Amino acid sequence: MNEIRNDTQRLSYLQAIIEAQREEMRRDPNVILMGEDIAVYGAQSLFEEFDASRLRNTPISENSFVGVGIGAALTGLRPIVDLTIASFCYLASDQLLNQAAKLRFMTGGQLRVPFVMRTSTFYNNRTAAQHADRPYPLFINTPGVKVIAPSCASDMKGLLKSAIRDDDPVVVFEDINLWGKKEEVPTDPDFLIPIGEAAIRRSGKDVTIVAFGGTVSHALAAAEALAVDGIEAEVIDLRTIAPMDRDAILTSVAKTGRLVIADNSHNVGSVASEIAAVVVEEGFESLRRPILRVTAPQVHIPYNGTLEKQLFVSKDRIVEAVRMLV
Amino acid sequence: MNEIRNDTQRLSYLQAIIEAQREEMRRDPNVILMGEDIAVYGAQSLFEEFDASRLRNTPISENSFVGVGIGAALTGLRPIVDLTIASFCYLASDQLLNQAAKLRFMTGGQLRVPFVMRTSTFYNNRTAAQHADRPYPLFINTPGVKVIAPSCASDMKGLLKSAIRDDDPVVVFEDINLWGKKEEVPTDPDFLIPIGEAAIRRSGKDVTIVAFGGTVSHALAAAEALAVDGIEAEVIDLRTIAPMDRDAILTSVAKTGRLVIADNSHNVGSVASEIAAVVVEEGFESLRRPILRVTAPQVHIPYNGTLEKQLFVSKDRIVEAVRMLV
Amino acid sequence: MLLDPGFRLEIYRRMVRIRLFEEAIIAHHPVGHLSIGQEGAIVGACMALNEDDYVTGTHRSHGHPIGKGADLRPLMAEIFGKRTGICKGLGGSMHLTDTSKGLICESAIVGGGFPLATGAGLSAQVRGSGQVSMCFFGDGATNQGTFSESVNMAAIWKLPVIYFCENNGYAVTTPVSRSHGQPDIARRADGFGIPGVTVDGQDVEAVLAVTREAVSRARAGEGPTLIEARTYRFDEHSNRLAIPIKYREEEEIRFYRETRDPITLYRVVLAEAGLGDDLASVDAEVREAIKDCVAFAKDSPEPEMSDLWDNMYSNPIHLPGKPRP
Amino acid sequence: MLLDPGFRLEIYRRMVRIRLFEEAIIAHHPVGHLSIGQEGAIVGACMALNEDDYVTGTHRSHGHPIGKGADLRPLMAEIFGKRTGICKGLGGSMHLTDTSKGLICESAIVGGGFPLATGAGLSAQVRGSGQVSMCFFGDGATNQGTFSESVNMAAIWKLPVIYFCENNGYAVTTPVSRSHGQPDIARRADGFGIPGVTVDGQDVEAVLAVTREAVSRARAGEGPTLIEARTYRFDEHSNRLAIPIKYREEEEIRFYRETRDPITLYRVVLAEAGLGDDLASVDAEVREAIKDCVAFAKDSPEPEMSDLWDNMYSNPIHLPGKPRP
Ligand SMILES: Cc1ncc(C[n+]2csc(CCOP(=O)(O)OP(=O)(O)O)c2C)c(N)n1
Ligand SMILES: Cc1ncc(C[n+]2csc(CCOP(=O)(O)OP(=O)(O)O)c2C)c(N)n1
Ligand SMILES: [Mg+2]
Ligand SMILES: [Mg+2]
Repeated sequence: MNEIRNDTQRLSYLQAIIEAQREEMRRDPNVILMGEDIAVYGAQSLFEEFDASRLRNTPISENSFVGVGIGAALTGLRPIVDLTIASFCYLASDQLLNQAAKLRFMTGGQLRVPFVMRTSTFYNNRTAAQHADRPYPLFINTPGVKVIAPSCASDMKGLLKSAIRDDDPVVVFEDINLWGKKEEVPTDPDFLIPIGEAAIRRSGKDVTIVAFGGTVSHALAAAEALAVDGIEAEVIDLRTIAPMDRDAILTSVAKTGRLVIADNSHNVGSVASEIAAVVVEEGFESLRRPILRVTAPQVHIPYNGTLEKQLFVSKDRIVEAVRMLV
Repeated sequence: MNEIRNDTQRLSYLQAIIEAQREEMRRDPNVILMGEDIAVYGAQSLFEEFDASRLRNTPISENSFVGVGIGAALTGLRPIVDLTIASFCYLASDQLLNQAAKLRFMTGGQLRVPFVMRTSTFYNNRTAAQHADRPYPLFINTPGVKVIAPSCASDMKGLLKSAIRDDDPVVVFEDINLWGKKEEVPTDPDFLIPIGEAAIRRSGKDVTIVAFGGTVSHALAAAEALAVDGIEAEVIDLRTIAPMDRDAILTSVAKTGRLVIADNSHNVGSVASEIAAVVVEEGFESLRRPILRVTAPQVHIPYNGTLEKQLFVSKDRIVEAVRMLV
Repeated sequence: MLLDPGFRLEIYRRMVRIRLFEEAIIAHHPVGHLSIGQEGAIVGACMALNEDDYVTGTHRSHGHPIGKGADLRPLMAEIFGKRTGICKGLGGSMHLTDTSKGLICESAIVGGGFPLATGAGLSAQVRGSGQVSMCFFGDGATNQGTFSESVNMAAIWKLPVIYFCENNGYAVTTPVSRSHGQPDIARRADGFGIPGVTVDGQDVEAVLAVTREAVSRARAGEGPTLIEARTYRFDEHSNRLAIPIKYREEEEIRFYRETRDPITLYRVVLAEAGLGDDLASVDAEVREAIKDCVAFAKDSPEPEMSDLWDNMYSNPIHLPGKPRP
Repeated sequence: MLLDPGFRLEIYRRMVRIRLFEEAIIAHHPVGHLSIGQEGAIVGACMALNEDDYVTGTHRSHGHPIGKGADLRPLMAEIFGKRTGICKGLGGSMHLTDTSKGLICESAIVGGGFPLATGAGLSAQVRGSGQVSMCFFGDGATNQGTFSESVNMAAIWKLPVIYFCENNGYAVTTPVSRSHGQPDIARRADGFGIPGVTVDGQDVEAVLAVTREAVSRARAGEGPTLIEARTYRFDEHSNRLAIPIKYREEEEIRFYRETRDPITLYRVVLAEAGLGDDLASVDAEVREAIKDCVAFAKDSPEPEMSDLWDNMYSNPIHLPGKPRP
């Protein structure tokens, strides 16, 4: 979805992850990759190119292998830890939030923490509640961690590469519902997308739709459907969840006066809640209508697939929300 | 602060915790207490009355002893686990969020989880960032857990007793800044405060101030100060963070049209953010001014006490926020 | 150990029920992690328990309830995601938890069952109920911190817990030799001051014998035991996960399937004991039961949206997204 | 082991520096968890390291940087919460992390240092730097899941890590006998296939000797070692926590203070080795250094609000609550 540079290559979202890692591992010998069965989760081609010492299959010890990555980051490496499924984040949250997020601060700036944790949300996959979490909010309340949630292959490549080069801990939320989606992705090894900047995916004057990760394509589809009826939605892809690009949101709402937020988190304490709070605090004067959150309801994710898929953000649910506002 | 029943007794907030536990342990032999060095954290008098088998000093293994409590709750006990300091919650969050919160649902209602986890926020205590978390938001995004944060001794007693009798997992946030505060507390062993209901601590027509736990006394002091200038604030003590008493908040804002939220969480993704989101979504028509969040800024808690105490909610910060709205 | 013929046939029956139940899954609704090859370990352990003893299991969850004697219909309906499922279609393949048989959790969070099983042991001890708690887990799970934490707690408090490792040699693609500082899992017990025993998991009666000993220790107040049953998973890690690499030899798989199948091995034992004639009738009976449970599952209704809300809390709570009544 | 007299005096000097540093804390700014009584274990371990070797420590954080040779002024200023502190007054008593001496973390989250130390070992191995990583922790911390998880990972990968337990017998009020399935912490090593050794932590040269052996193994690529040093904390768990119960006997405390003080014991050794005359001058020198660092700390300015924001991220980010420039 980004402007196409000189050369591009058709990659899926998952391939973009692998290519970003490959390029950064080529560029910097201190970049390593760790995780459980990493070959299964896409990295098998990296084993052909790089020394096994930089590709670590870990035992099933989430809190510790995330912490091992952090310790390595404190001492000269730039580790990427693949936590596979986002429901396992709670297990690793102590090392992430009590150590990685705090160590630079607590040492008065003596340390830096160039650490990347990848994790993917496995919803809509009939794996039930212990595998289907979308715990985006888990890492935004504690300061010190950057959190990205790319919505397409080229963004994934550019943002993940920025994350690997960043000197702060970055959590990368992948969305398995996007893994197979292909698009043209720049091949420039220095193609980077800055962390902290949202993208306007579609301009419009009637309503702002903020989305990220897996909800962006639904927001764009909703905008197309609404356009048929003459409603012009502006679609903002947040790209980075923390630190959030509040200016992009506030500027858009200043124009449209209406806001719908599409977030697959559970409703309460969601990223959508934070966005709504920012806008009613700082953009109240421009608000003409309530802010609506399109989220997963406050109920667990069932195994039954028919029910499961009704819980997440869809084009129709966004359209319905917008129609309540205009 | 509650209406005084027949008999009362002067208790500190910490004593109210102990008495609530004592009464419930007397009432039901299945209530047990577990935690690290529990005698140090107030429970020593319980050792005189109850069998050691119901008072378990645990090894330092947060995720597991919380999980042991949950397993015991699934099989006939009603355990209270004291997690002492809230900064350790991340370590135990997997068992809480992936097991306790989900097991009733995932077994189609076969199981119930009468489990209480107590934890206290240790801010303003010069123990630095790894001991000073106020992770209220950690447990609100995942459904299935109830979360309470009492603001005074009698509420603590009544709510903690309700939590112990509840068949769902309940997280109890204590505030060490309140531990020493005394008041008259009902002695009736069936004195209960229902989980999920906020309390209006002061009526007013000009602005609503929502607070909970350690911020309530600051909100009340702010209201007194504002009253001198003729500004009448309505102060709502949330008492329960999840499920939130949204009706109480919306009703008050419908009257006042103005809202300030006092929450010692870090700003981003705070409980205050959730409240603001609910009100701009469901109470927009009554809102006359922006919703302001008075929270801890998005920075870690320093060891230096002079700086630390400026980061939290205070009477002055609430007064200042209200003055921006009226 | 002299076992009653009826008891032996029940052992055999439960193993065959697991095997055919999972073959039916492959045929009719291919989801999940299969226990085929591991039936000896599972049933040997379960047959040492009373009906009201507790069990926690894993993502590989079909064997434990069947081993513990659960009805097949609600289990198969759960696989199909139906409302008549043991978990009303909300839990699914990794979570066949039948509480009527003492199961309290099949954790898809690897290592998640250790504390819960330990807590069930604590509960039995505090209540003086005489129950024991059986904790099933894989070789990979022993690297989770909750293993050491929980075993240690059970050791201090002498809780009636049996930690039963189904060591099938691999965690997804990772062999024990590359994930464990040393490969004898039972040897970890000594660090926590409890007995650790290794047993051939393909020999169901050997498993039964060591488990019975652990159960008696537990009931006698002598505390937990760690049992490592060496077994093998005949199929892939999961029906649903494509494994792009070769991590075990065809030769190895063939060896286990052909020479170390716990059911085949037990058939020989029972035939030698003169029970050969009974085997065919057990097989036929189980085949019928499987047909029946598949038909039941297919014919059952799906759960409804309201079921989600109804199974959230012990009291009615109005939460965001819940349809107003 | 034949140690150079200068080296022996440096061992002695560092122990005395820890002791007097903490006595000054008691006198001038009573916060935190003291290492008094444990100096032999700490200094014996640190003296086996090179300056660029890594160290992680605990809430009981004063001894490790001093043992590793850190300057006292920034340490004492940190205790006082001053801007000249090693962590600019942001970390404080539980977090005296001096990275110039290889320290990367003093974790107030018990058990938090295990993965970090292990990661430092991984880093040294991947970069081929020849460094080792020294992980200090208490007896109580060994019950945290991160202990087993991390030791196991170091064992698999043969990482150059030394897991060094300062076993002072108690975690706050909980004795090892009531928190460990069996009390020999070193015995846990075997479960992970690494050597575990126990040493008298009050005998600084004995500690040095076993640590040197572990360090050579680590540098030679032979992997981690677990060392359990038996020691004792002379003071309360923390200056700031009121302990309402009696959990250890006066008799026991007196025994250790009077007969097992690592500094007193080492003075005897050095005196016997003919170094008696040097001890007094070391003492005097350290006393001066302590006076100096206390004065420095007292005279130093407090940090400012902008320091908080400046130490959050590697790049300037405008976050909620940050004063707009
Ligand atoms: C906490 C956690 N981490 C990782 C996974 C992904 N996962 C599912 S099964 C499995 C392997 C488990 O191995 P083992 O314990 O040996 O059990 P087996 O599958 O061999 O029966 C892994 C890594 C998970 N479900 N939970
Ligand atoms: C994760 C965690 N749990 C609990 C605590 C509270 N706590 C601080 S020190 C301590 C005891 C630690 O004992 P040990 O590891 O033996 O170290 P020692 O204090 O004896 O040096 C405890 C329980 C903590 N800081 N972190
Ligand atoms: Mg396995
Ligand atoms: Mg100790």
